[in-house]
Amino acid sequence: MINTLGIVSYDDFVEIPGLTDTRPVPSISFMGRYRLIDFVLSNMTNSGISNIQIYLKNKPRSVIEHVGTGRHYNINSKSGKLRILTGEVNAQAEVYHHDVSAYMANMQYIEDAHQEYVVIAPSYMIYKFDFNEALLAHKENKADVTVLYKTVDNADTSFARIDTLTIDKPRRVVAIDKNQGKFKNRHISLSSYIMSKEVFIHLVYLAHETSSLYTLRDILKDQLPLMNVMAYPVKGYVASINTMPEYYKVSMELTDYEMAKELFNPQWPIHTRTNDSAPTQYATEADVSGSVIANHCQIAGTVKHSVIGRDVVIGKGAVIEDSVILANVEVAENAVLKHVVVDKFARIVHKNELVGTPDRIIYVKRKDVI
Amino acid sequence: MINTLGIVSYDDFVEIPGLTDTRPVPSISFMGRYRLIDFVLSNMTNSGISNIQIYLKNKPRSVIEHVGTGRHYNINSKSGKLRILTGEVNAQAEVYHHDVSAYMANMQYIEDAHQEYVVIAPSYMIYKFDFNEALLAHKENKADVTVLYKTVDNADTSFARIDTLTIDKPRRVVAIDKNQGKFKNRHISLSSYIMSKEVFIHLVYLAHETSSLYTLRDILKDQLPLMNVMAYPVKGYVASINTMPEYYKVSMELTDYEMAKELFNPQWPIHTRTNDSAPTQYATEADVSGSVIANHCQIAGTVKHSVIGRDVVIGKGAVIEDSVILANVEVAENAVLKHVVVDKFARIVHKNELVGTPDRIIYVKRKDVI
Amino acid sequence: MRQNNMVAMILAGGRGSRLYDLTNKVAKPAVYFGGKYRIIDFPLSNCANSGIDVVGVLTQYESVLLNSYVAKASLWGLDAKDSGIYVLPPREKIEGFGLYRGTADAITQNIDFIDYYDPETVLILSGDHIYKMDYSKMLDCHNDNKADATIAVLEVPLKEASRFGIMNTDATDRIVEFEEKPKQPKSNLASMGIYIFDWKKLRKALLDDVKNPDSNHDFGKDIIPGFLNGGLHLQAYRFKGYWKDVGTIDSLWESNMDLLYRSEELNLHDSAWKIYTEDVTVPAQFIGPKAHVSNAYINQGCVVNGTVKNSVLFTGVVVEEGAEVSDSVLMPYTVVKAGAKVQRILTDDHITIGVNQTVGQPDGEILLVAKNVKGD
Amino acid sequence: MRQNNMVAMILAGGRGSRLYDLTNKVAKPAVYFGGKYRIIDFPLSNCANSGIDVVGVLTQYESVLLNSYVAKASLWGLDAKDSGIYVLPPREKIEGFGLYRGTADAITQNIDFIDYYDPETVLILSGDHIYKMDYSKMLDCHNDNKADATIAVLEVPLKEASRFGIMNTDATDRIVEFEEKPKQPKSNLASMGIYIFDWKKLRKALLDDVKNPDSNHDFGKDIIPGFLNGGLHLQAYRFKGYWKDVGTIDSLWESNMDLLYRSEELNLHDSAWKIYTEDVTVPAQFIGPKAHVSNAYINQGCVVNGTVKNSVLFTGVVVEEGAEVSDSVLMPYTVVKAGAKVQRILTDDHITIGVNQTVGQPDGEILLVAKNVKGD
Repeated sequence: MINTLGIVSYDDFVEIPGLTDTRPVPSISFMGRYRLIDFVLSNMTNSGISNIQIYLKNKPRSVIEHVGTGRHYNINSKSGKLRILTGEVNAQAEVYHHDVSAYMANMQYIEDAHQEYVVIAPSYMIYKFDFNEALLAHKENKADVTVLYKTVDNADTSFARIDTLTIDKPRRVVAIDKNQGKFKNRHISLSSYIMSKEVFIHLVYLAHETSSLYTLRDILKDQLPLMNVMAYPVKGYVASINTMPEYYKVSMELTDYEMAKELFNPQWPIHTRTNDSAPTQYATEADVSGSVIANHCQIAGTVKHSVIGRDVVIGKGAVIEDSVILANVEVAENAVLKHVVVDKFARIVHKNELVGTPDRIIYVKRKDVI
Repeated sequence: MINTLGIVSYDDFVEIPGLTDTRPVPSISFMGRYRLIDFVLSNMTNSGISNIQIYLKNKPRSVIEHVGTGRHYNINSKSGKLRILTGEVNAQAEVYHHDVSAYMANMQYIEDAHQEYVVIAPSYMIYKFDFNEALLAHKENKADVTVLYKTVDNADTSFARIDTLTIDKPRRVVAIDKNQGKFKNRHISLSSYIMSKEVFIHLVYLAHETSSLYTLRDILKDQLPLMNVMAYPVKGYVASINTMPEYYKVSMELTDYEMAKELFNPQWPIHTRTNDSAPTQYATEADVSGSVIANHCQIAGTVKHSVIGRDVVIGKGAVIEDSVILANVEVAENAVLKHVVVDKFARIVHKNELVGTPDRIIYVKRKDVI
Repeated sequence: MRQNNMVAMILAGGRGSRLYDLTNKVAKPAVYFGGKYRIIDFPLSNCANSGIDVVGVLTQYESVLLNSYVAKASLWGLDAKDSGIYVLPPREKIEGFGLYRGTADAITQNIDFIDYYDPETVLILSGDHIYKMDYSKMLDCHNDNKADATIAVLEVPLKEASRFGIMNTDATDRIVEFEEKPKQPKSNLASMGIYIFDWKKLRKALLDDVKNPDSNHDFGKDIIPGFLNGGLHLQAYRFKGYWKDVGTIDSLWESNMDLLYRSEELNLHDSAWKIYTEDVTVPAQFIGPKAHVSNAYINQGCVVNGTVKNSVLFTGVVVEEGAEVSDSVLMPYTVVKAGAKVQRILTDDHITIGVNQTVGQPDGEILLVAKNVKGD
Repeated sequence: MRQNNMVAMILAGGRGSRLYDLTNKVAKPAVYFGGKYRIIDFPLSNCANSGIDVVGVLTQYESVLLNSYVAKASLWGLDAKDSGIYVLPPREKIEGFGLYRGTADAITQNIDFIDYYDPETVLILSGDHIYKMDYSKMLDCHNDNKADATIAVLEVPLKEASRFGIMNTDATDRIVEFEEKPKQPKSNLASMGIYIFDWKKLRKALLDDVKNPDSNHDFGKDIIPGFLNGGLHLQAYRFKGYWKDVGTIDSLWESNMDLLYRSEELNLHDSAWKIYTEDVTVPAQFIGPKAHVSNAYINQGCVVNGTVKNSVLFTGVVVEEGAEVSDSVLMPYTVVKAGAKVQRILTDDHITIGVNQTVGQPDGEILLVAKNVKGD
């Protein structure tokens, strides 16, 4: 698959109030030690893609530092390339900042890539997949565009506002619509596309000429009757992290090792940047179960059915249940947290109880002291 | 000097029409194989500074790729850190984007640095200097701020609009003014400052509170009567690349090896990113003298008193004199270029003669085909 | 431009035969420690954190894994342009081939390597000690005293001093006498085997030593006494903090347990002095619904659904439902199957303890488990 | 996840004694070539560009410089997480210590290393050939033919074929016979010493070979004939392009000159297949006001103020005013002082030709200058 350029697309579609206030979507912490972008990048490099472009709207610092030169994703820094590209910086209205305007602003780097094919995938879709599989099908089908999808039976409660596909035989995409949560069974689009670089550039120009608000998805929807757009099914675990409820729900369900095994397969490693953190220390008083715990924590309290990020300190007598705690958080002795998402560097030191409900998750902001 | 944080300051002050259209100031090509930022970064890392922040307004791509993780500047990626930081991204008026607003937006990363001192230096000032020297003097003088300067006798023709210092005995700075080119002899400020992190943060907050248009230089000027601001002289070659005439003139004068030796001292290496370029090939017909030539060129024409960037192809019979050619330029057979600055990837293929004068340099834009 | 003009040389040739099966396949410095580290991570991380850029690692015995491991200089950030970790096994030269005959000989055979970097001082380290130390402070001490050599020393209980090389010093901590394992120790300052030498002086001493047929070519036995006899200035540098030579199964087990019981001394959670190591591509640890975990040190990649107490679990250890692990050190990818009970054991990596097996005793020597234990 | 399931092993143990003084201090693969490169940059860059991630370098003779050089894996981008360049000198094992007894024995002694990566195929390379080759295409050929081993071959003039190992093939380029330096060559397909082996098959052959007291433990003499005799499928892979073994001063000089006279064959300016090497921190080249430069290959860091023609100048070479350099290869930091004239010479690095000296002859053998020449 070395003849393919990887594009990590703009995530302007995602809004997770709080989490996305201080960081771009690719940098959102996930399952203790990862950032969302680790999944799409690992899928790409594990598939043999060594030329990758990451498109960002703003706040590039955390992504620059996390992905570095790509060496921890196994990109050869001489024969491969990992590029971080931003859209136009002119002070236009927010609405003009989208994937197509970013591709237009960086068209020279797309044109200069000597690869024949392009894989475009967002960072908020979590799955594991060998793109070679779909590329082979793409060629065999003589498709113009191949869209990855997953058939699910929980579209009424999950994948809100994600595209759904209507698929004709033999797997031709005939319609793309937003999931409104009305039906259980749907073909969920992974917003991940395979096409030749030529078709990609053609679509970008076409979108740009059609309207300055048009995205790649919009032009693709228009082109369905004219192009051979095929769907390709992805097996295994698929999740979309595009709202806070989804972020919370997915985090909770992946504390189940049997489910997580689908995603974390030693044959398909999910690469990430190391923080050189020590192992986690459990005190004599600790009581931990049903949880995913990152390294470098010091735990003296009770943790049940939760995800705990790196370098979290949990005092004696503290109780954390059904919660997601991001890195570098301090939870004082005897504090009680239930159904809470705590952002990085927050400190729960004064208030003793923070109790939400499954439908009303409490979010504690980055660096907050409560 | 490991107890010092390095800050490569915002270059909003520099305007080189053409060169800065498509790239930030730190990325401007210089003397065949360098980018401007190489000089300030090498000064910092050669001085033992291993925690460095680079402030950028926009278009970070070229800087991200050029500086990478800093390993080619000898920064240990585990115990040291190289950070690229951008200012606020809100679509405000351009005038609000300046150094102080960028420092305010990233104050947490400044506060988090555990170093006691700060060196702030811009990328458009070209000099070689061991900051330890000035830090020692700074401590001995019990200075609040130490400003580097160079006493010159060509302030009437060079260093336009750069700050000049009025220095009292014993080297106390009593006034800061813009060089208007009226006088030959002036103490030119290198816009490079040494101070404790505490004083730096104090000045940033003070500037921010004084006016939303205030820069670090502005607040420092205000504080001269109140603080102990000392000047420290820098020996050796000093240049300021803040206008196109300066860029051209400095490039021309550094083709003289005797002058360049002051800047390129093997004991104080100027580090840069390698492009893995091959040596330069001179054809039998080549006639080259008085020039600085980067690697990977193929030269079959005449080159006199010029600076030629990497991967430039110069055809038979072509004549290049008193010119600066940036990387990846093609000059066709028999073309004649005099007093020209040609930006990257331009191709001189149709027009046979481009002849400027020492006072009217012709600039050929990036990717132009002429 | 290097941050300081000192090259570090790590003696990592130890066979470590008292670690038995653990060193059949790897040299002692590559033995695992502390849930995710290898012993040699400690001197290498100390070098990185002390601003040292060039490190030579002198290997001898069965070192393919050790060589491959330390060659990944980026793990310790030592891959910057003018930095590097250089593996230096014995090599064939025009004058022939010889193994390293002693600690000093290992340096002598690599004089050309050190000369290439033309350092003012050379730091000699051992590859098999667990400690955190800022060598730049030791160098300051060396320079402030204008010493020819500086030796790091640790205060040990006087009754144990006869097990060590003991430095007798004057009031300024200048060394006046060195005694190897003295029966009647005059001081409690034990050599830690960490030396800073003026390179010119050491170079001369090594070239003299190599010609001496009676020499053991050893720093402690030959070079240091030679410096003292020659009237050179040897300075003691007092180190305070955790330091351990993990030469036996018992001491390896004990030093791992120190992470639980003496964590204020050997604190690996200090972000200002991190110990760097290879990061394995595994998810965070899964502590299952049936798990009970207390007083434990557990690394990422573990899957625990049984009971773990007073134990250190390395990367990828699995403790199945109903299994019990206590007072044990389980090396990477150890699997304790359902219902198995282990106590006071130390495993080799990739060991499986079978279903419902009981291994280990409540007291006595620590049991090294180097072969799989079949289950029911 | 590796891009392909192949580990490369580079045989870099050559003493290279026909290069005389150039290999006194460095092994032959570390000898300079082409203005800025070392010979071993070619196979290493080929590996990087072919998507190979793991490279073992088998060194033997006086290899501290070579070991240190190839250890900087980042030079070839081979420092990604699961990539690496691993230096593999002979080592002490429980069963004792032995030098590599032949090309095959060098691999046999490192079976454990290769097993660790569990590759499908192993690529065997030589560290002292100059060429650009995409090994992934050779691997495609190997896989398409379901071969047990594939050997890269070059068409040579039939009259020269008796100097090479010659492959006789059938119509599908399957090898039916191998003849080492045949007096009456039946084909002009010369082995380039580049092999792809199915690892399982090679592993077995190596273990058989090591027990054979009559074996030379050599790929060409023992392993390849053994594969043929065993009826295994050996495929020839035809390579077209520049390839040179630079074993003598004359051939080293000549291959450098090929950059001037055969640059369409050995094109180092092709950005799609760069040769990576150590980048020296020096400014761009200064061609002074008195300089005359024509038909030359000059690297950064040179300062030329004299006349240079038909020559290759490596990093940091200085040609002073009035000096003349023709038909010569000047290794790094050679200084040709004012008024000196050199012709048809090849220098060692850091050589100074004194003021007004004349060195070299208009014809005859190329002169190796390995010592400074005093000036007036």
